[in-house]
Amino acid sequence: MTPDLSTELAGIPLRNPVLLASGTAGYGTEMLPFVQLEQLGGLVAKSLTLEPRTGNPPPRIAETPAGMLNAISLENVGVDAFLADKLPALPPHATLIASCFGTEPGLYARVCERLDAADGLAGIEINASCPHVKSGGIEFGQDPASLSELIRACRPATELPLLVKLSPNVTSIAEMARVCEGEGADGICLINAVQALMVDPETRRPVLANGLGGLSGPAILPIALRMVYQAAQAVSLPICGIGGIRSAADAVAFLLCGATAIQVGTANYANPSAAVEIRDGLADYCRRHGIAAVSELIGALRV
Amino acid sequence: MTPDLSTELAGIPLRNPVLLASGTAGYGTEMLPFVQLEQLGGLVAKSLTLEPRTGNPPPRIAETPAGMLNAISLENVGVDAFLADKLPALPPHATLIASCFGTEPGLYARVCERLDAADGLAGIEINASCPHVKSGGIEFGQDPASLSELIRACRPATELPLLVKLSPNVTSIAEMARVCEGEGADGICLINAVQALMVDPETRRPVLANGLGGLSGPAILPIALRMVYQAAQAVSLPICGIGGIRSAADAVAFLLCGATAIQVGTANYANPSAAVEIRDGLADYCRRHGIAAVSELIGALRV
Amino acid sequence: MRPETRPGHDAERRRVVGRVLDSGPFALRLEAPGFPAHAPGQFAMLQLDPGLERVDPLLPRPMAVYRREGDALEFRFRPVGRGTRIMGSLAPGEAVAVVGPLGRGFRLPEGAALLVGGGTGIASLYELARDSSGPLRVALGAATQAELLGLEDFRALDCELSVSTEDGSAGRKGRVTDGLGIRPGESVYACGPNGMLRAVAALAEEARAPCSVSLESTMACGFGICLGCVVPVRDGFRYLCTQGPVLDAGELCWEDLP
Amino acid sequence: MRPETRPGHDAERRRVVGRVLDSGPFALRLEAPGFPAHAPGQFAMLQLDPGLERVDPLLPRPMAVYRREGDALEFRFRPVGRGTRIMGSLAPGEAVAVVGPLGRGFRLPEGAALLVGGGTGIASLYELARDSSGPLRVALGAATQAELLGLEDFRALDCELSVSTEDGSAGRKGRVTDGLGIRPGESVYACGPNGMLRAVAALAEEARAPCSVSLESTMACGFGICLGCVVPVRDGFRYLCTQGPVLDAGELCWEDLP
Ligand SMILES: Cc1cc2nc3c(=O)[nH]c(=O)nc-3n(C[C@H](O)[C@H](O)[C@H](O)COP(=O)(O)OP(=O)(O)OC[C@H]3O[C@@H](n4cnc5c(N)ncnc54)[C@H](O)[C@@H]3O)c2cc1C
Ligand SMILES: Cc1cc2nc3c(=O)[nH]c(=O)nc-3n(C[C@H](O)[C@H](O)[C@H](O)COP(=O)(O)OP(=O)(O)OC[C@H]3O[C@@H](n4cnc5c(N)ncnc54)[C@H](O)[C@@H]3O)c2cc1C
Ligand SMILES: Cc1cc2nc3c(=O)[nH]c(=O)nc-3n(C[C@H](O)[C@H](O)[C@H](O)COP(=O)(O)O)c2cc1C
Ligand SMILES: Cc1cc2nc3c(=O)[nH]c(=O)nc-3n(C[C@H](O)[C@H](O)[C@H](O)COP(=O)(O)O)c2cc1C
Ligand code: FES
Ligand code: FES
Repeated sequence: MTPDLSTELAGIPLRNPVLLASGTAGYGTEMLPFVQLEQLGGLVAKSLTLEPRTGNPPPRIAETPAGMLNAISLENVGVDAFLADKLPALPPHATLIASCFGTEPGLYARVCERLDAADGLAGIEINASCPHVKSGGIEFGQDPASLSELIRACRPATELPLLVKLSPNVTSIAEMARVCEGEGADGICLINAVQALMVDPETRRPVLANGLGGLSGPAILPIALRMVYQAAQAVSLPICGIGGIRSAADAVAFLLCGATAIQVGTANYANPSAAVEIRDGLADYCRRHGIAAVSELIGALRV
Repeated sequence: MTPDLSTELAGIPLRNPVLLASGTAGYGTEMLPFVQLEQLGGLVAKSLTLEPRTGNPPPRIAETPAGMLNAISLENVGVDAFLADKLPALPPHATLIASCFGTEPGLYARVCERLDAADGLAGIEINASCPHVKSGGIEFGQDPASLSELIRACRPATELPLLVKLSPNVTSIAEMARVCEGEGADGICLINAVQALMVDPETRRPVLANGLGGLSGPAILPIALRMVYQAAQAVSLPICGIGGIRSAADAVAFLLCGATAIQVGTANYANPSAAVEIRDGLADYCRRHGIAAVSELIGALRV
Repeated sequence: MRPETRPGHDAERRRVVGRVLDSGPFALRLEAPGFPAHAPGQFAMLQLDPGLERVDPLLPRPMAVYRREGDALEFRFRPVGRGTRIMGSLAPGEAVAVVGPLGRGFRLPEGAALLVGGGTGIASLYELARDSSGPLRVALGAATQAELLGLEDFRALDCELSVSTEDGSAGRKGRVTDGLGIRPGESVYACGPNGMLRAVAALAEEARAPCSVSLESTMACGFGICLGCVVPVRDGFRYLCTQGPVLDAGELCWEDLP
Repeated sequence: MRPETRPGHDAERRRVVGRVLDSGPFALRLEAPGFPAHAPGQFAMLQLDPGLERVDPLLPRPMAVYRREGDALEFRFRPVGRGTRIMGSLAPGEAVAVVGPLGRGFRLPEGAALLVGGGTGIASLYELARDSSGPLRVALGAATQAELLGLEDFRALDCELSVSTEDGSAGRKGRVTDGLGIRPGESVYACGPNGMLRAVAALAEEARAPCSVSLESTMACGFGICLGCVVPVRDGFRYLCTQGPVLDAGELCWEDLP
């Protein structure tokens, strides 16, 4: 029996539930030696701003117990260069979601417009949750009113499926999920990195030049899983689960908690073939448990 | 040179900055084979309720990447049995802080009253932040108004130094710290465990019988450090740093971020002598860096 | 309340950093001078990374002391997960922290005894068998021959030994409890999977034989500070690390055990 | 923009799970069939736990390929932290994932060359020395004798070799750059701590000699997907993993390097 791995996220049909997370797979081409993108559910490319953007000075990353801290600060080539150079270089049958970012709602909306006009995109993910960019970013994902405003600006800018990527740095993820539902988002993605800090006792300075950074990797998986579960209880929007996923068992846990797809982030660094291995492991899991379609797992947690 | 390790927390003089965290060192006697309590800064005993309390059915704990999940649910012998049986069994020169918990402010206050009347306590920590108790607990630590109300109920109930232990499951730890300062708390302790979930893909059930639990251990250290830093920027209350501390280097990082003392939690399970080793390591660190008094490190982060 | 006279209850406990003598997929021997005397059925918490440098896995693992000879502490196990896999692949000389001895072990039998060990549960019974003075029967079972931990050692004891494996690779084919009869006057001591213990307890109850079982549960600390290790008994919970791992079969809520 | 002709830039890269042949505190040899051909100065990311079972440490470690012989890949290092300590204590047969070859290596010298290696930086230079065809001088320095990685191998090459250690335990006592003169027509190639590279770059600038330096930075991925590995250059940043690790000394902002 070959299990049916297909699923759907916010109207985007996916070959399987395994996507690559924004900022952890470059613009896709970098992954080609390790992953055939057509074999995955899809790719969410690095977040794009209207203009090219340079990030923070080094050090930008540091290892933490079972995780890592980053403050790249959304360095990217800008939406125009992306559409001109990066998008055409991707395999035609890969499912591609663009991620957009801005320091104010109007800037987000303009990125959405340009992406909307392009060919070859399956959807747009709004990054409302960068934990270490000082202006914008974190405020949108942490404050219900700003989040509303942001979605309201972006929604009319595109007819593509609109996904909102949420911040974990909130008291109630359910509340933020409800805002997305109320404003007409097509789906939500969670979680982005958790705001965090590491200090070097020898230099007595923060390890990252930026000071604060975002914590990602297996360390945060139990937090992400809880938030996906809580969001799934709160809204009927489709959810893409993200946070520390490194194995098919992890992916299954997210599906059971209500995610209709998942994204692999930091694990790509630890093993650039992780996403394909997770996809294969999902098929094995289904076979082993006599599950005909992976979609049967969605929300099937026994409580 | 023997560095001076002494410090002070909310008016409580401490031999050194290393305390044992509530719920991770029992009532103290269990630790005696591994730790001489008089050699530590102090002990925060397991949270006490007015009546004895039984916790959740098993499984109550699970391992996570570089951390653990628990949902003990504040099982304890009750404040009276604590005062009658547990307190007298402790070495007379140990510095002891009691932790109190209740499902409503009035119940907290009554625990505080009984503790206040006892001899041998250096202070009271209010546990406003148990991440997996369904009534009470989490609401106090997550909602500024409830937190106000809670402190307002407890403050008049005792003349002992009153510490408030905060939840990390909030959008703004600075805001919660300010509430504590405004309501006359003598200090704050952070963080308690992060609300989280683990799922067993084989059984398709949550790993813990309770479903949700609290994530602790090295995995959460970078989150805790960030919150201590943010709280220290927001208020001038003394701060006791907690979260994933397992080494002297970790303890130094918390002091640099503004903590005047720290608590060792999950590391006690991994190594019951961890706290003494951390104390010794702090002395070594000071020696190595030519620091005469550990208090010089408090808030000395170079940013 | 449990009687306060259970061996090991008041025993001194300590954290000792031992050195690996040898290690393999089913056994670990440590040189652990200073580890206090223990009673049969007591256990230790093994921290495979005493300096907490690599904190995944973070928690120490509970292991019955299989045998002690001089300063050499021996543990027997099956590689089931990360901890036991690491345990079985340590190089001689590597450091392992041992906290113990922990828990309440077995009371030595006063008369005839039947010991029933299933799978890794066998490890908890060897010293009880060795130190028993009355007439002794031992029934050991496992999935397959390789998992009959310490069979040679039991063979060398003066006891009536029966062996079974589920795949028939050694001894009788079947389960250790198949056809197991309790003789009049025998006390029963068992350690193994909950299903096996349940079956043994039922047999003992039927035969009105006293029955002590050694259980397992997830443990973070092993000595009473985490309150994580509860098992359901008639009047609530027992902390398995301080009130067990050996409990009277009669007091357990078998239906609530996994 | 960097010239697109740098060796290794377009090289095939791959993830290969190799097996440990031998490992010790300063060297690791892997049997890694299928690892694509590489150029001197390229590196690999080593994941010591290919199944990601123990995720502390989580990230792979960047290591220069010291030498390749058939399917055997050799790395040289000093145990400085968790990763390199584990690397030096792997048992033969253990699995290690290798992603590579990565980065842009050295352009082979066209005329006379001076190679300057300090500490673990020596590891990046051996194949460059071996494969150079013009007149070759090599200056190696380290804190102490044991850290003069691969000294025997350099000795076997046809080159003018000078050696120094800071403690005088081998060669001249002092730093590798002490009294180092650049001869007319020499191109300079250096790898080592930033302080050493800075000194070499200053000498090269003074002598107007072309100078390529191989740098280090913290890396999560090694192939361009994390954007973590930037180093400051005159007009912004370079990604060390894809645009380096070998860069022209002249384009670096030395004052912004740690
Ligand atoms: C008092 C006591 C004495 C024990 N003595 C022995 C012994 O002598 N020999 C032996 O082989 N085993 C013994 N065990 C069981 C042993 O502790 C577990 O097998 C071990 O902790 C699993 O660790 P792991 O990292 O290999 O597995 P993990 O990766 O942690 O998990 C693998 C599987 O084992 C289960 N498991 C994990 N931890 C425990 C645990 N503490 N108890 C039961 N199941 C668990 C998990 O649910 C999972 O299914 C004992 C347990 C207790 C409580
Ligand atoms: C392209 C490249 C090639 C390299 N080749 C070699 C080599 O051939 N031989 C060799 O010994 N080393 C080499 N290194 C350095 C090596 O990667 C680090 O020493 C190693 O990652 C440290 O890992 P650790 O776990 O032992 O130390 P950690 O515990 O991670 O850290 C120990 C110390 O090393 C520092 N450190 C950690 N990671 C790095 C890093 N990626 N780069 C620089 N410093 C770091 C930390 O700040 C800390 O001071 C190379 C680095 C790069 C970028
Ligand atoms: C180095 C790095 C860069 C990232 N950049 C982005 C980004 O540009 N846009 C975004 O939405 N998320 C970004 N993220 C967040 C990830 O997409 C993901 O949400 C987060 O890391 C949690 O998942 P993980 O634990 O699997 O990595 C980045 C994460 C890392 C580690
Ligand atoms: C098993 C367990 C039980 C706990 N019980 C309590 C408690 O009773 N009261 C309390 O305030 N905190 C309790 N905590 C939280 C710890 O005191 C501490 O705040 C948290 O674990 C983070 O620190 P750590 O990462 O060092 O463990 C408990 C934590 C654990 C792991
Ligand atoms: S294992 Fe911690 S209390 Fe029993
Ligand atoms: S190391 Fe990831 S981009 Fe260079």
